[in-house]
Amino acid sequence: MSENKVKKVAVNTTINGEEMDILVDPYISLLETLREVVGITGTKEGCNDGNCGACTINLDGRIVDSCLVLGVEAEGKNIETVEGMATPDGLHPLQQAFLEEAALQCGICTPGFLVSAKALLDNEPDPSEERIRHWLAGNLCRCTGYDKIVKAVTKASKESK
Amino acid sequence: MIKIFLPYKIRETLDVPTEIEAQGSNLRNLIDNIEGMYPGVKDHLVDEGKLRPGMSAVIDGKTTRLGLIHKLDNVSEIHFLPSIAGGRK
Amino acid sequence: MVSTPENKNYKVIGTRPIRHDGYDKVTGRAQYGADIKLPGMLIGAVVRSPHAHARIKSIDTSEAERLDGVFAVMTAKDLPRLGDVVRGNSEESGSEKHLSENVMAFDKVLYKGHVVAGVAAKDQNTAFEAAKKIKVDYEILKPVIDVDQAMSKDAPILHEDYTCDHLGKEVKNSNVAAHVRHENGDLENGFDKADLVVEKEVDMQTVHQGYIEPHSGTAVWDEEDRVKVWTSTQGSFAVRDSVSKVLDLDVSRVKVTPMEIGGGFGGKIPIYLEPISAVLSRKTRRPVKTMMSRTDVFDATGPGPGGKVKVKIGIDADGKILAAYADIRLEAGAYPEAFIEAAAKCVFSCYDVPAMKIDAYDVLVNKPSSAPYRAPASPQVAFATETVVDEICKIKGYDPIDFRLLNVAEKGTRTALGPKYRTIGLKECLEAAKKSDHWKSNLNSNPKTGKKRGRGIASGYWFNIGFKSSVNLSLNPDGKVALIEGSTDIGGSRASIAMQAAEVLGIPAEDVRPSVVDTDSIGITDVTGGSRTTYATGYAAYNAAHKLIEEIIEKAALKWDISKDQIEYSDGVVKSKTDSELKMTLKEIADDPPGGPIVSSASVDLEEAGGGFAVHIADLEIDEETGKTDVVNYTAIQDVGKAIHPSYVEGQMQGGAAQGIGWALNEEYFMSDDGVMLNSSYLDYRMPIALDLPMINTIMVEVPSEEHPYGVRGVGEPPIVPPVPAIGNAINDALGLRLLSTPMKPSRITEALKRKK
Amino acid sequence: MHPFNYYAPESIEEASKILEKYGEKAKCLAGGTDVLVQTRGEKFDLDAIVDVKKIPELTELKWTDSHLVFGAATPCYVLYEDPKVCEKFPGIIDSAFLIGGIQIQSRASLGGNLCNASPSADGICSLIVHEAICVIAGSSGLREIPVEEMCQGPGRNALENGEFLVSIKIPLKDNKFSASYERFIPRNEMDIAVAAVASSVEMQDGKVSSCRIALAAVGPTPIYAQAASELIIGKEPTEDNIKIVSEKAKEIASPIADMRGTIEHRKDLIEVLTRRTISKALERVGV
Repeated sequence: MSENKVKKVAVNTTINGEEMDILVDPYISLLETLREVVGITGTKEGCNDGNCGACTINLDGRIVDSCLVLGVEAEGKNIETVEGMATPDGLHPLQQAFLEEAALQCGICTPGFLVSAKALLDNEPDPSEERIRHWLAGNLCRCTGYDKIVKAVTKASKESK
Repeated sequence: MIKIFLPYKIRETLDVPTEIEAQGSNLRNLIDNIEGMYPGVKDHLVDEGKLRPGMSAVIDGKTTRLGLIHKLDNVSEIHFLPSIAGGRK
Repeated sequence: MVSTPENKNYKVIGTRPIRHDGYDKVTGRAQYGADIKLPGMLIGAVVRSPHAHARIKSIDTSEAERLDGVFAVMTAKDLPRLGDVVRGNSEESGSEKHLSENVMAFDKVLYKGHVVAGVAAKDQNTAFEAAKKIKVDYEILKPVIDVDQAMSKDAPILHEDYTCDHLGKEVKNSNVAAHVRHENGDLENGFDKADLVVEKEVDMQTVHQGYIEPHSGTAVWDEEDRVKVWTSTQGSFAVRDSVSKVLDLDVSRVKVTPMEIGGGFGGKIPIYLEPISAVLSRKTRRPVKTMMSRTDVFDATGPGPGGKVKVKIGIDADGKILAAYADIRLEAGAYPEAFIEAAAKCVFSCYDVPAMKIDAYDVLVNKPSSAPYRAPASPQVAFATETVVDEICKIKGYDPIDFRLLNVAEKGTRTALGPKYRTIGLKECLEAAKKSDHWKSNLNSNPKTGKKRGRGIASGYWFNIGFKSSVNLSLNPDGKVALIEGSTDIGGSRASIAMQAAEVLGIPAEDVRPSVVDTDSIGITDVTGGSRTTYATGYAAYNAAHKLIEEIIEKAALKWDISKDQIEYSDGVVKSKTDSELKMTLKEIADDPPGGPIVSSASVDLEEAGGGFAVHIADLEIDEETGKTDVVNYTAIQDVGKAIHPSYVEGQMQGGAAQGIGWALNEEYFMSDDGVMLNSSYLDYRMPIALDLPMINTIMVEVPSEEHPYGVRGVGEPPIVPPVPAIGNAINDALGLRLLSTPMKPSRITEALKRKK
Repeated sequence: MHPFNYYAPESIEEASKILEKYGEKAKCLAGGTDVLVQTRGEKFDLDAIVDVKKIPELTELKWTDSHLVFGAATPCYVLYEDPKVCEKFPGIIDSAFLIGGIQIQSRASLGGNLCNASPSADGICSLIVHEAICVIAGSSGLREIPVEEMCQGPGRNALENGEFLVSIKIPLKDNKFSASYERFIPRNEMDIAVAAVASSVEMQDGKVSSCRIALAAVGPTPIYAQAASELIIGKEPTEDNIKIVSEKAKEIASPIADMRGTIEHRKDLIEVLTRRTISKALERVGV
């Protein structure tokens, strides 16, 4: 491909509580790493340039667009994706609220919204509507007009108190 | 008698009035009768024994899905219209 | 909710159960188009034209073919050349030739992003790198990018070989693919007698559906020449038809498995990548998955047509409409069909107009071939009509709701195209708007911010299609029901269809388990589009459930050895009418029924659902210094016929309003003179984000459709129609400015304010 | 995308060596919110990406006697979650809090924003009006330049081959100093500035003793509008005096028309935003 020899890199990382060793091309995104290397496809690609939030994951306690992180940067990090939200005992209150409030239509943006909203409620148990809308500004939804998403986050915040 | 309205371009091409009257037990039959009055109309409406692709018949406000076999009991008016792609291209 | 006299006491319909597919979608388990991974799968990539209009002189693929990790390369030479056959009635139009050329250009590229070649490689990056090495030599031609350019004298012609239809006349070498006309009543007399005539021309920019999931297509072409396709589509049978045509195969050789779909709004009805993956698979005998980037989606898939619409309306001294004229020019994009017949049907749909004339032009331009976008062509024409109506009200001092009520279209009103309306609910919507808290509220036109406020109202229509749907039911041994259907579930239709079967059977919604299956596993089912799914597939489910009850009664008769007419069924229990001892629950009858398992199936081919109307009220706050507009209060009122699952009906109303607000304020294809979309990213396309919208109030009006047992009307499309004019009318209310072009963006507002001063 | 290798050096020296070796074929990675998008968009073909986040100086935030110093790769959230930075430099926070959405702010840095040298960058104007200093490392050691000298043209910065930005120093002022940044976007977040202005003021005896105004998205680089700033120095911050400054700022603006805005609208916005940011900065000073 070029004289520049590019080799895969061994990465040790923790995804949804599971420590793992993976081998990644150094130029692929964490999004592609999750979907193609690790094989979990709950995290979605909508734009691949950080403008839709469908690929939002939690990286060491902070939400990021995983399309704008390299897979190799996962080394030593703790990653949470939508697949890590529910426990064997049941859904996360946000997941339950999204279902009850019909906060999803096509559902492609839902994993990103859930991961974003969880990070908000983890730190701020009772956010205002304005705060929720601001926090979720990096997540695009084309189906709902956001109304029911905001209501579901509010409902989950009230119920997890 | 059933009032029949043909599409603008057929009326223009074949010099048919805006509103005509015809009879028929079903749509096929009716079109044959119109053809008797205005030769050439049938070719615009029927192709290979079916309503021509792109043509629809609205019978008293309802677009027929049966086509030429649609029975015409107690029908007062029929509009032949270019069909509207139902969200397909 | 406005209740209607016919309203029965439903047990399931009108409740809000959790949708059946919801759990998979909140946990990340649901598999969308790009999520599929098959053993040995290769990744495809395509080469796209950088030019909006050019002739392909040659394509050199040799360098790409030599690259490590590349398995196959293709060009249009690998596709059959198809004739110019017009297909089908109603469900589809256009030609096979155009369908095929839009997948991959043979001789000419007609828009930037038009595919000219494809490659399959071991992984995505290798495929991209290989695609870059395919060399295409173009003869660049001048593009036409809007209706004025395309219709001008000496305009470059997109399709030199195409025969256009101008009012029945065959015309060559024109970019107007079709000119149609509808006439009704004595127009000139109407305008002559009018007390006031108002005319406006609006200019709508091309917009995109904006679904978050980019297109993808995965295929396997096996040794038996059978093609299996996995794709995210609004209609697996439509994909089957299109793929079989482009590849010149019998439909039974193509099997399409619909993946979950990440939005469509009409844009996921056409095919793009599926035949390319299939041909690359034929060459490699391995599965091939090809995916689009976001820029590809903007550059090369379904925009909603832009165009110009002129509307002229005359009223008498009492405010009654006497005559109306419309001149509609819409961009078809690279291939014919900009939904001009739909535009004609919708333009005066909200009014009783005794005399009218409509001219509509289907105009070819060097933009991607337009695709349906939620009530295709209705928002474009509503902007013109509703602006004129608002202007009439302003000039004459009429209340905008009263004027609309005075001229309202209702049952028996003759529509623009001629036929009379059956039962519709526009009047009820207008009355609900008038009674709404929003309409009665104070606008607070002098907020503390010093910004200007304005309120606008507009109405809109979509006719809802019917067509074909199939449903199979089987009663499981535990007394629950499996429902098999072919309708893509784009926003809760598994639930709304299952609920109709559950209502008939008198069992909880959760006890009917819906599955959307591939094209080999269910009868033909038309696309999820045209607001038809809950109506038509729901109707099939209703019929199938009734057939299932007949089966249940038949089996019970065999078991009890009594005649069928002595048996009745209700709420999950089959019982003898005379002997209270003879009684079985569904679980009991389903346990080893005599003569085999209890199954049923039904199919329908329906007429239109009777049309849906929406009335929207928008309050805006505008910063005159910057031109920034914020929507501060918004109410969507809609005749929904009967809301099966009210939450998802509200969701459609809110989502449609949000898309319409985006269209009104910021969204557009910002084109360079040489036909390149400059803002082909989410960053610059500027769809509404969560902070851009208020809560969207919904008022569901229920005037049942005459065509459906529960009165269902399509609800997905009407809500995108009123927002553009409602916003425009609100801007006029706030600032006294008539903006006649979308988007009504900040710079347009400040420019217009300066002009006014 | 051209395949590249990944390096994560742990010292300034190590990073310099790698960058020098690859020259134009290498780029630094801080938050990646620009560089990864541009690499994918084939703006450049890289052989190496140098992740600088493991170098301690690149992510530390500290207060010296004279300066606030933060590493070039310090993510935006670190700034706006630091109460002391919020209290002392609300103008910096204005920028940090509106770059992208929350996801972007977890990664994007003002240093990266500066190196990316976009004419519409949200961070650069604020740095200019705070008289920020860039600390740059190269093979010959460290050097410092004023922030307004960093941007040379759209996407072009003042870094020489092998150099990279280590940290940004903001001089501490007395309590009578404050600043404000405001951009105009058609949406309410997640947008690129159509036009933007940062203004800072220092007050003495009821008069403006110093003022800095910087403009974004109205020229090939963010502009330090010195000629406008000077018009109010030594004067009382009256509405009329502010108006004079804002009109001058408008004159200085030389935007182009593109998909994000027209020339006329952008110039008008500069006038509005200059007024608004000066007023906001004054309000923050307590005037």
